Amino acid sequence: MSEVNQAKVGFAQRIDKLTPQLLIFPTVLIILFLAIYPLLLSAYLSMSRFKLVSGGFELKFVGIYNFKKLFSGSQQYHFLGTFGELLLWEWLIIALFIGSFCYWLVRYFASGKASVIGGIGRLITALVLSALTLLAFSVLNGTGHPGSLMVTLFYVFVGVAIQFFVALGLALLCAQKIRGKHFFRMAFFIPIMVTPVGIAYAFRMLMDMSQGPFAPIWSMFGLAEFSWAADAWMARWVVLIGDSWQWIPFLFMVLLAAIENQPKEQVEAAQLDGAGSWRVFKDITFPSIAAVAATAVLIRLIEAFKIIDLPNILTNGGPGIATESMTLHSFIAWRTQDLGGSAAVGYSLLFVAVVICVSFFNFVGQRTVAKGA
Amino acid sequence: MRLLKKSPTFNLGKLAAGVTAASAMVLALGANTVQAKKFDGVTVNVMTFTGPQIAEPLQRHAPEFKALTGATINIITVPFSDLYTKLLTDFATGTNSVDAAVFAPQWVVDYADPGYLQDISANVAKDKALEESDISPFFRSFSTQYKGKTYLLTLDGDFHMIYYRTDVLKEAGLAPPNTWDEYLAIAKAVNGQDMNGDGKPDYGSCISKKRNAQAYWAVMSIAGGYLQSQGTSQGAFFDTKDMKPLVNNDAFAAALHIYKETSKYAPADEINLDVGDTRGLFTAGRCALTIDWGDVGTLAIDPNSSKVIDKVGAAMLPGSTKVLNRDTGKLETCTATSCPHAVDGINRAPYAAFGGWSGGINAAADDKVKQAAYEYFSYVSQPAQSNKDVTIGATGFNPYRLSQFNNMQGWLDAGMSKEAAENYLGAIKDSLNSPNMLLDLRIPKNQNYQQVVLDTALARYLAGEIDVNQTMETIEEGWDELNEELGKAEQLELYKATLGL
Amino acid sequence: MSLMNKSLWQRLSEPKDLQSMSPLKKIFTYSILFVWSFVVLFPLYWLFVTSFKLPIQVSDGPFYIPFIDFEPSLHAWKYIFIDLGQDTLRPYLNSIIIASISTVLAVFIGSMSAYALTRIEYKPKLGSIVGFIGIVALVVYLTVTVGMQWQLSLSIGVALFVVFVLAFSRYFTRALGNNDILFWIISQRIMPPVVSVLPIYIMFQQLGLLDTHFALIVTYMAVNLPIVVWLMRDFFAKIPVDLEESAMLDGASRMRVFLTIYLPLAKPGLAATTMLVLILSWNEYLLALFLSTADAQTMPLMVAAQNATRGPQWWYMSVLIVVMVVPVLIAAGFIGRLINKGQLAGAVKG
Amino acid sequence: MSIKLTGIRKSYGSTEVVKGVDLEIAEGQFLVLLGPSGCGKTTLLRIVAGLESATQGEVYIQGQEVTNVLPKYRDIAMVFQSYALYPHMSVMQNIGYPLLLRKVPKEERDEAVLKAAQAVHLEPYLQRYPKQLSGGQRQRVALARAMVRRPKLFLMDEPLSNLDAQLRSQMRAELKHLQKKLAVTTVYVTHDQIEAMTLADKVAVINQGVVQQLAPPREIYNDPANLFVAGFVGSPRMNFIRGAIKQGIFSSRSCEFLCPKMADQSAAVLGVRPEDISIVAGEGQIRAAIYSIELTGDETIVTCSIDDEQTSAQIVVRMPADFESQIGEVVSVKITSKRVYLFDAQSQLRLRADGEGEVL
Repeated sequence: MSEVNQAKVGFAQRIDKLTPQLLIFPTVLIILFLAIYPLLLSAYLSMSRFKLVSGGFELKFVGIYNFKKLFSGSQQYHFLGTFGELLLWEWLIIALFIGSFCYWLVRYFASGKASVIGGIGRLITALVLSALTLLAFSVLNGTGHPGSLMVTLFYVFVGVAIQFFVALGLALLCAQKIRGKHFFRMAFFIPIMVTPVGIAYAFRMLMDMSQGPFAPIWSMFGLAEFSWAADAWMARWVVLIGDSWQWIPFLFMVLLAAIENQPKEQVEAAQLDGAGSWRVFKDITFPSIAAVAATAVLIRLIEAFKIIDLPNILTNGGPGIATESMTLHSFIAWRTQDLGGSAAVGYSLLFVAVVICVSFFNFVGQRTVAKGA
Repeated sequence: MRLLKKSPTFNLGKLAAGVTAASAMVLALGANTVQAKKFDGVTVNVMTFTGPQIAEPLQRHAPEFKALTGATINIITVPFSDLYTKLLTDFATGTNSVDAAVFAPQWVVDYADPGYLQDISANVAKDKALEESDISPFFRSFSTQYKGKTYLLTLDGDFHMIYYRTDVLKEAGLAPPNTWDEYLAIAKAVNGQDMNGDGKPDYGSCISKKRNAQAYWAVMSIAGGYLQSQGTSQGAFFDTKDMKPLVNNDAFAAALHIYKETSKYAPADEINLDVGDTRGLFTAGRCALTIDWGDVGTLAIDPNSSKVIDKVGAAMLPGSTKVLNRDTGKLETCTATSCPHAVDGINRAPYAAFGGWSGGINAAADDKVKQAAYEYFSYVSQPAQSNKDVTIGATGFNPYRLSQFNNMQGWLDAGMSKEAAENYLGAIKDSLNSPNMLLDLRIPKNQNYQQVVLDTALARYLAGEIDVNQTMETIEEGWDELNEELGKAEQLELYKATLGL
Repeated sequence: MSLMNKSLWQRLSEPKDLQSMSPLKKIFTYSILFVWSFVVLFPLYWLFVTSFKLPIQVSDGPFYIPFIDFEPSLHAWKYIFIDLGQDTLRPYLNSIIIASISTVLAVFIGSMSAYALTRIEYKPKLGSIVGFIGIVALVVYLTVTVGMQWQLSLSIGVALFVVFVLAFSRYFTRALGNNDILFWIISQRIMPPVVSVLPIYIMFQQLGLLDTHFALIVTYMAVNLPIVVWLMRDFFAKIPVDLEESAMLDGASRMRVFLTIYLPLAKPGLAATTMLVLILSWNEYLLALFLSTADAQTMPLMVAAQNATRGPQWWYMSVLIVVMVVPVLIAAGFIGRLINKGQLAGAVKG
Repeated sequence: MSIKLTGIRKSYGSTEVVKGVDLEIAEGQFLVLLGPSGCGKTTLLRIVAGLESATQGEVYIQGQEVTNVLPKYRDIAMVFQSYALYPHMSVMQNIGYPLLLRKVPKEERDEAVLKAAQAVHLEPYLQRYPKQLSGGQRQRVALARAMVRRPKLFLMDEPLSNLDAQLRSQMRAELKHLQKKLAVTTVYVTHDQIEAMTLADKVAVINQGVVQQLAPPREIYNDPANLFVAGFVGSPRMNFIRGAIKQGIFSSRSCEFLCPKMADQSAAVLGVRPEDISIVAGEGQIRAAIYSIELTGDETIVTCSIDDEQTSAQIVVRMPADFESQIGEVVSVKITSKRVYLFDAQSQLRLRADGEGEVL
């Protein structure tokens, strides 16, 4: 090798040594500037009041005032909800839930594999879940009304569950040998391409009981003079239907790919051994797609917490505050220049979402990953 | 973008820009014979909400204005619900990408106080073509002035009225309502009749009650007659003595009751209708009564969408025979002293809800731009343009000039029958001339008082989450909290100022 | 063993062989698939026909089929494309530019990091991270509060960081791992946009970049990076290490390995990720609402804007939603082809 | 359990993979389907299993037609090439899974699993997961899973192909032993002719979807039916020399061989196995130049170039371990056995002397 070449190699090597940094730095920098920095600034915002002053604006530091308002002040009904009187049996069920969270904790600490961070993580998870259980029972019983926190959780848990099962069912059907596979696959994917704002308006048209396309059907059932928008739960379900319509395609595509990627011979072996479709699904297919499914559900969970366009456009959060999600709550506060209040709601959402997503990731996602493959 | 300047693509862009500029110069030389105009090369960015209403006439007049003065008017539109924040963010952060805007006069307090808006008192005083004296006094003062200075130019006149179906009421042998009880009675009597000949039962009353929309104006329209009886300067939102919210008393309770009662004779999903929906229903002939701004009058004669051409009557908002005694919090029957403005024992307080779209100018813009912006708003507002615009439903502009009320011809040209025009303009005139007109809230953060606290409580009340008393307590508590936060004394001072005290 | 004597139930419920479906299952499958196709396609059909309706036909109750129960009109299309003309095309073009560029950048940069996180072990020192955040805070402080020129404060920050790392990094011992970095990146996606929009707005305002394509491209890129990193990591992890090692023995640098081996092999995953990110940035509303005013306005804003005080202009809105779906459908058609090709399978099985 | 296939054909789209196969396997027999990859042998096996349906033809098990019967009713166990172990189940669960599906009570199941595990020496690994096992262990799990429920028919799809050479020969012996012990009819697919020779009771050599010859291993080796079988079976493979037969003499450029009873043939191929020829000092039938010499330990494999119609044709000779020579040296090769085969170069069929089985 000539000298010139050696110099070149030296330079190339230096570049090569730097490559690991070069590869990851753009991402880290972009996220620092456009995610971490806004996050820190918002943290400050959530502890201040926004005030207009001559020629600009001013942020007055108010400590935890904005949060206090949400949790125990004038916005409590809005954020947490209106509490109802809990009956004895409801207390018992709550106790049962909390007890099971405690049992889960105790078992972890008794397992001998407990670490400090793991322990703290599980403790936070258990505490938040207990608090949410208590909240759920107090605001969902006869005399209570859920606030934006519980409504968001309803959208997240019920919505994601429904979307997952429908998507799984469709993916299983589409994974069979069927005619027109490409058509179904493409068609089923379309809803996710429609802008959420558009979906919300489209559903407003469709759900119109007197001018919408299903109006004749409603009036056939004598429902022409019935309005889903006036009933809290109906309105929430309509929002959920719109959200599901949009997001089932995403889960559908991911699950379909996973099902089609599973080793065929495992299924055949089970079929030879006499397993029917249900056994094949339960024992072979599902375990093999569990890891992918967990990731997809986690992505969906993260997005579901941010639901805003549908309730905003379908009902503007009404009737009352029945369909208002936390993001919408935050957005409405934003719109009236209550930036501090808006950021406080946003931060509370961030906290709940992080605890739930991280718990899911650690306690459900990891398990499937460990078992699978 | 400085970072990008080194890249070759950017140079290409520059080159392209150069070529364009060169060709533009050639064109300009060719057109040398045309005289140079006052505002050549000036561009004014005007923001408003997305049309066709309001934005449409602004866009339509822009080329005319350019031909006249050379100024380019660039209309930027954002959704209505985001306009307030969008403007405020633009002003407050010093972005100043917006040179002028057309917005609700209520917001002027939030914009003018920190000095974002240009004081145009001097311009208005000098402006002959504007014919300011032709503008109805209410729109001249309330819609444009703040603390004695003029910040806005009126482009539109807005307040609440009721509309009724003349044919339906006639058939039922009923007169237009004078009190809210009569309103309810009529709604009840005609509810379920087929009013547009499609064989399906229609509704007695349609009022926009959607949350985060326009519901909170309607409830004040009802409450006005119960709350305010001593003339405009009495105010109906707060007690001018101590800034005590006037929302927890028998008057407000009565208004809430009526407000909810109207839902019985309304579409089932009224709770999810915004004003656009109710207008659609009314012009489709599906409602006998509605509370709305001037728009319905012109929309009803639009042959593209209306099925009720010449079947619509307008009237001043109904009133009440009982009014609030602010000392006791109880309702008392009208007497000569308690209701000096009552007619036939009925106290009415027509509600100047919203107040009409008006144009304001960013104080931080260049002088030349500010001048051009002013002249543009003036141009749009001048009778030559405005008198035609207000008769077109699609513009969203409603009459605000005396000449518009008095000169019937424009309305007849637009397709209204003489009778309807008289009725429509009469209702507007009656409302405007009322000495007991109820002014909209115009103190700092009025958005928070109305759109957040009042609106949310109303929505929960309608949804059955809380009862009348809880509703009133919630509103009172929320308003008190805002008062405390913003300074009770200052708010009271400003409130009194808007009432002319 | 009575193999051939099937009961009627068996005949209906069991397939002839494993390649076909039983009659019952066939009926069940196809009926569900068709029902769902209806569920999926009907709203779009409804939007499509609504775009040809006159206002009065919309308010008069449901009409389903053009020419048969109502006379279609092109008025809405005319309004959107001729009357508005430039005002429609500009946001349309903006959307195309912003969504495509930000998607390409996000996918490329994100894949780079995803590759790095699967194949290179990082041990960022806790101390360096804290130092870095401190310097970022300083830069922001200097720019926003003190009002220093951002180029200047940024270069000060970079210089300080280099000095800091060179001088102190060996004293830090507590290190994080790849999974920590990964989770940190993902967690950024949990943040609701309402929380971050004002700071981002202020930042771009300070840089004088509001209402430019650049601001939206960078923001969308940042918002979508976590998803790219996350998805691509799975795909990269499946590529056998042997391939990388053999390329490196042949003299390829890491960057080259990434560009010529990993990216092409992960094409199906890359396609799927691109699709998802493209859709997310194409449809984004809230950030666009705040970061753009006129020049950089995107299509979702235009759709939302059709809800005027006269009520939603269903016909205009329908036109816009329909034309908004078209480019994504076309992109999906192209990108979708890549998804099904199992190039990886070929590489692994030989 | 006996199996009969009649006229099985299978096409995927327009490509026909199996072109009319008839086969019969007697109860307890070990049948090996031998052929190069892509010859259709795996498809045939899957048709027997019911995993694929034949386009034409019938499958009979125990005399009953099962062509359209689902696999789960056929009582068949199969070992896949990839083993198809369930990654999320332990070895114990994997082996026990077929019994679980048959709702066998737990104690009984565990006992059967243990027994099967013992048979393949897996007892120490019962609690492990497949990914914690070596290739040979996985293969044995698959085997145990197949035999645990005592099926009437074993199907194996190249079960040994993923193992290293030593393990493979060991497993071969075990398989043979197990099959004889359990006396289960077995169909075994492989492309490895040593497996076929050592395991089979009968071998079906398949090429291009057609059974070329169905016979016991010895017969396949000693009496190949055609050029393909002759070439495919045997390692090192049979030497072929192209030439023509004229008046009882096969002659090519480098070789002359007497076959007095054969009819004239303008294009013929002479085939002779490496062990049936030898490099001699004196006169031989074939002239050749030494190309390479490989010592395997107990013998030496010598490859020689011959001057054939095909350029650079080669023949392979098995020589004793002490054979020594130089590359490039020209030698004569002598046919030392009577096992010389002649084939028709066109039809590829074996040429036989009229009325006789032997060539000479």
